[in-house]
Amino acid sequence: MAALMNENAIAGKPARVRLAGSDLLGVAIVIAAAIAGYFLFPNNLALLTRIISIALLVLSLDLVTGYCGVATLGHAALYGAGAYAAGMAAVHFGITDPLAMMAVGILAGTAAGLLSGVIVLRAHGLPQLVLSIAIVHLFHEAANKASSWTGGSDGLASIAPDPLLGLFEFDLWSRTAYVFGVVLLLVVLIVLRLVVRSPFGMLCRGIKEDPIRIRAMGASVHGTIMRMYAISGAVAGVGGALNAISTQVVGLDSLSFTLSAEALVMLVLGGTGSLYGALIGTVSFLWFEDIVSAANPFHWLTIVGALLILVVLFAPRGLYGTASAFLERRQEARR
Amino acid sequence: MRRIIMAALAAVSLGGMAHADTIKVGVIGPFSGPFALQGKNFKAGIDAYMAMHGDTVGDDKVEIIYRDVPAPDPAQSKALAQELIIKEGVQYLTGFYFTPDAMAVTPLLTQGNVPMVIMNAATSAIVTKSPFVVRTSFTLWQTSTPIAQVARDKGVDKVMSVVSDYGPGVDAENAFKAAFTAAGGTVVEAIRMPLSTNDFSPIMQRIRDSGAQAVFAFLPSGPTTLGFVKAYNQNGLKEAGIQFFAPGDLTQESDLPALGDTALGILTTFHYSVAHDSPENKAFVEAASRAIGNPAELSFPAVGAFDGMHVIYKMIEATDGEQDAQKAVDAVKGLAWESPRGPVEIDPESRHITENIYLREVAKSDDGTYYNKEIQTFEKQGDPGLAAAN
Amino acid sequence: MQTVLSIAVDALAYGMVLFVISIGLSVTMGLMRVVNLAHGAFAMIGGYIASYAARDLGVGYGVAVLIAVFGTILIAIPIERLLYRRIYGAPELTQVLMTIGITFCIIGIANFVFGPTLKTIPLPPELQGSINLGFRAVATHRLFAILCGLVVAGALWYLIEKTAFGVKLRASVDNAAMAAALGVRTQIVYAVSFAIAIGLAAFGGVVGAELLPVEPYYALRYMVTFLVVVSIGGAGSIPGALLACLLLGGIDTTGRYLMPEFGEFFFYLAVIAIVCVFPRGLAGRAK
Amino acid sequence: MTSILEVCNLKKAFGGLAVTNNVSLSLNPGDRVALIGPNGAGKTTFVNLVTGNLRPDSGMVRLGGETITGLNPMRRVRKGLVRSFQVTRLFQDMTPAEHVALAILQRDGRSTQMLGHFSHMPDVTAETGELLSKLGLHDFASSKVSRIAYGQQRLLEIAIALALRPKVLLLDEPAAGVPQSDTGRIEQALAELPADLAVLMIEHDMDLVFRFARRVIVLAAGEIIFDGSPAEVTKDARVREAYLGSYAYVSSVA
Repeated sequence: MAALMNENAIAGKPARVRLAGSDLLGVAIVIAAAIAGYFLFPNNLALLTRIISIALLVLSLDLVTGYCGVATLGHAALYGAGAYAAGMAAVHFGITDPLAMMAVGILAGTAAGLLSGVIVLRAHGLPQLVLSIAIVHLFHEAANKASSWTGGSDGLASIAPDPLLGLFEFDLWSRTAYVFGVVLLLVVLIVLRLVVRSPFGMLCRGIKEDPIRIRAMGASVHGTIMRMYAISGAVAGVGGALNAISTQVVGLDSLSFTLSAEALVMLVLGGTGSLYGALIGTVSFLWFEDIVSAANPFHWLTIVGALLILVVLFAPRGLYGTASAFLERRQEARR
Repeated sequence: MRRIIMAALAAVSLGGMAHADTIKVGVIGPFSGPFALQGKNFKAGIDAYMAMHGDTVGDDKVEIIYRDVPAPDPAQSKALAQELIIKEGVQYLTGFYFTPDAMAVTPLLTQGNVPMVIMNAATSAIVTKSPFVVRTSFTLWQTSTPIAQVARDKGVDKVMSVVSDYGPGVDAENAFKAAFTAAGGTVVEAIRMPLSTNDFSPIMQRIRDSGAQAVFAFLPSGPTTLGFVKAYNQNGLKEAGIQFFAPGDLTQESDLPALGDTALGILTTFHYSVAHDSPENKAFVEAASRAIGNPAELSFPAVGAFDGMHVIYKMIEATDGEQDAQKAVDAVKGLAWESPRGPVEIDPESRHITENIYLREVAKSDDGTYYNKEIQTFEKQGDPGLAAAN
Repeated sequence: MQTVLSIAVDALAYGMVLFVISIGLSVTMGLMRVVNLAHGAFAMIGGYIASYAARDLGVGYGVAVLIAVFGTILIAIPIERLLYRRIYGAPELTQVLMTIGITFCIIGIANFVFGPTLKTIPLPPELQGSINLGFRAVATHRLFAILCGLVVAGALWYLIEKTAFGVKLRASVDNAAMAAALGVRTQIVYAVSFAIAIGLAAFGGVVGAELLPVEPYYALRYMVTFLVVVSIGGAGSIPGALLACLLLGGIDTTGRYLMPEFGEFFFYLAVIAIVCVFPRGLAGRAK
Repeated sequence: MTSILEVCNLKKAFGGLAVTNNVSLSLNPGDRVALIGPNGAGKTTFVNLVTGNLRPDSGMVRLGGETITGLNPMRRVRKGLVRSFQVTRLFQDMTPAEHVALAILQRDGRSTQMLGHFSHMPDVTAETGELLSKLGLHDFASSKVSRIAYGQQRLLEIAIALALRPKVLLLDEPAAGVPQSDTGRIEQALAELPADLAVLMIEHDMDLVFRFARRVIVLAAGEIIFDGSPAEVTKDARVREAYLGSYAYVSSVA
């Protein structure tokens, strides 16, 4: 991908073509990676599905943190809302069609996003972080208290989704769940690419850099971020619902501060403010974690810590951010 | 689709037969993170069993594969279980410290043709989720019920119950309440504290104000327990003669050195004390201490793991190394043996372990270490929790 | 009335323990502008060293505290030189990533070296037991912690507001380039402030160990609490941190006493309310 | 001609210190007014009061006959009261074309559109290109702002303001910080501002003031002490009194 982008730049094609080209390329690479994943790791599809689910959460976080500059350590509230809503729809209301569960998850995620947004936007910087932490703890505690609905700390079990489209069962190998997840991820990715490149996306990036300038253009900072929070909630809801459908259990961990913090770590690891950065961060973190924790289940945390430190030292803008900045510099040098 | 699955399943089971010489056992537990100590105990129990009974059953070599789920995370647990079944080809799944992690895996068992031996997760309902679940640990109902009788015997009429607000805590509260009320006592107040509570002084003040003669408490082992027991002493409840009853998680052996004198005299009921006096236990403690490195870290999950391995070895024996979950589980229904904790039996109905529950008191030994001294035995206790749920 | 007094005593004690542990973080975050999520890890190292010194070397409590504070600073110096120096002035999220990485490493190492069990720091006989206040008993150690908190608050205030070092520090914080131009060796000022913050973390870890026991996961378990305290107070403000600790201690204690079942709701709703009313913290410096 | 911007008896005090004291002025379409005054005269506060970033203690602001005193800055911008900043406030990672397009889209109420890219909207690209060409920024339209010269960034500030099609434009030291060699281009841009636009410029550079303004208002200690033609300003005794010393060259210019 990088090489191709290079060529385009050297050929001096207009920016428009280059952008659209890299978009198609990005989607193509994700598809290729998904297919490769299916055939290279046919026995790890559950893990890959989980990675997709978390990737959706990280993408969702990127929308508010990377594109709008909102600092949050409570984003799992949106993800968990989607997961619990989809799970409860199945367990308590008999909505077991996966697509219907997905819709419920998206709605709940959006609602949770709006609620979080209203509260989180009341402050900036560190106090904003604290607000987000408070929100995720309140969500967590509410789910713990409402144990007759949520199963409390034992988890919401016995979620039994119907076959997808009435044809494909969710099997032991997670093939259906994986393909379902890949399709969802692609749809979300394409929609988000459109959104972040749209005038609205530009407005958001502007807000991240300088809200005062945006206000001086006559645009509403608050209103814009709230919209982004709603979209972010929907995306997190997709991830949460996918988690509920593929795992068939929803635990309190999906609403936890820990998951929120991990998502932030993955995002920063990949690079904020780009969708591919979010994807690369999630995949590399979870993949690395899986390998080292299987190699040494007892002391892997140290190695993950070392990885994070190395990334800050040698790729301070995240894996994707640093790589693309490096390529940009090389392009300039060649000009 | 279904046909593909059946074909694939057949392939898997054929594969199982063809390579019966190595039998893989997948262990899922918290081996890092805040509960690493419990995972370490799993490993110690497993290592001890294999050190004492060899790593072969008949001609088959047993291989253990560990996977880490640091904190309750059902999605992670399920993904790992799937990977263990499909990729690693394990014939048995075991471990499971947390209930949700076990719950997430139960739907896989039938399809994967894999029995699950739970070494700890203590919510009653898990065994009902799949016919292939066997449990060698305990339930909170099992360990918290007898203490109610103990309290009554000590002449306590009014108790205040204080538990951490999560599944096991709620189970403990319900079990105690049911048994204590049935024995003619009154639970004057029942408090469920958030798990994140650090400062217990206000709770202690509340216990005092409630006019209860005793407190029944359940908290997860570790820092919260230490804080709670210290607060009990420092706020003068002990001096005021308010008695302290709890299930044995509270005086887990690995916490005793930290608890020190403050824990002296606390009465707990539990299925296992490291100080249990029997030749089986002596041999176990010796082997497990060697396995864990620091004997002070040894506590109850190790015995759950040790007996879990016993059950798995019996299953392997019964199936002759072939992958047959039904046959394996059937073989251990009603299995009785002398565990380090005392005589035990797998209840053929519930597939949960029937065991003795002991009343213990924290005591100081001659060499200055603390231990749970067994002072009374409640024999052959089943799990009242299943009945209560129905 | 007795209940109110009793809650007040508990709140004061809890709040002051929080203060002693968190104030170091307020220094790093407010004065050095580093989101140091590894603060708890340094407090934990202090706790481990004190525990080792007191139990295995058999030294007295006071000596153990000193060894812990200076030992932790000694351990932190290479970490500051190699790692923290790279993130002064970096974006906050980068700092978060680095300090979480450091925390993970320290947790892993602590688990490996000391094992996963709880470690206690034996108290001297004078601090054991409890003192009867007439209407109730309070652990002597809690009173000691209150005293420590007041001493730390006073000393820090004096250091920052009244000494030449404090002037240099505040100058470096407000405008590093200007301070450097005026001959302040900002590198050294930063290194010394970092050492002070770490020393305070270690001190807090030891003094607070009765309430927050030392174990490998300590570093992450209480991270949120520290963050909340510091930002409610307004990072970098000592009176703010003190006020925040007392306020949060009061809210938490009252909640736990009056409605323990909903303590968590009560606490976090209060946090949201406070932040909404004081979006820069109780005594926050304008950014 | 009716005035487009009217400020009546505006007052603002910080802790007892009156920073803006009973200021009134009005602007007509096509006005070119320079607001000058010694440091600390209260120019910035005045601008903030007009744009709505500060609330006045009393007084009124009217735009096109409509009272806007209670409106927030955002709404004032939408009604045609636009400002530029003394220090450029631009998005470092975006291109000039994106800045101008965003302003155009915002003006048309299309900035929250979630589909499409501005480069696919012919009307937007056409207008963007036109504006950028007018200000001589066309060659840099697709470079990141962080890579273009400061003088060009100042021009971009003006382009953004113009893209919003203001009725009243407040220019806050449009040439501040620009090297001498580049000021010519900025002056040219100012000269070419739409004829019917009312412009209020805050400026220290008296050369620029005299070339640009047809009317000068002098603010000192929060009060207007002079409002008249550029030719008269340096003759005014109060102005000389307020200025001399700190701006000795004022007399030399005169």
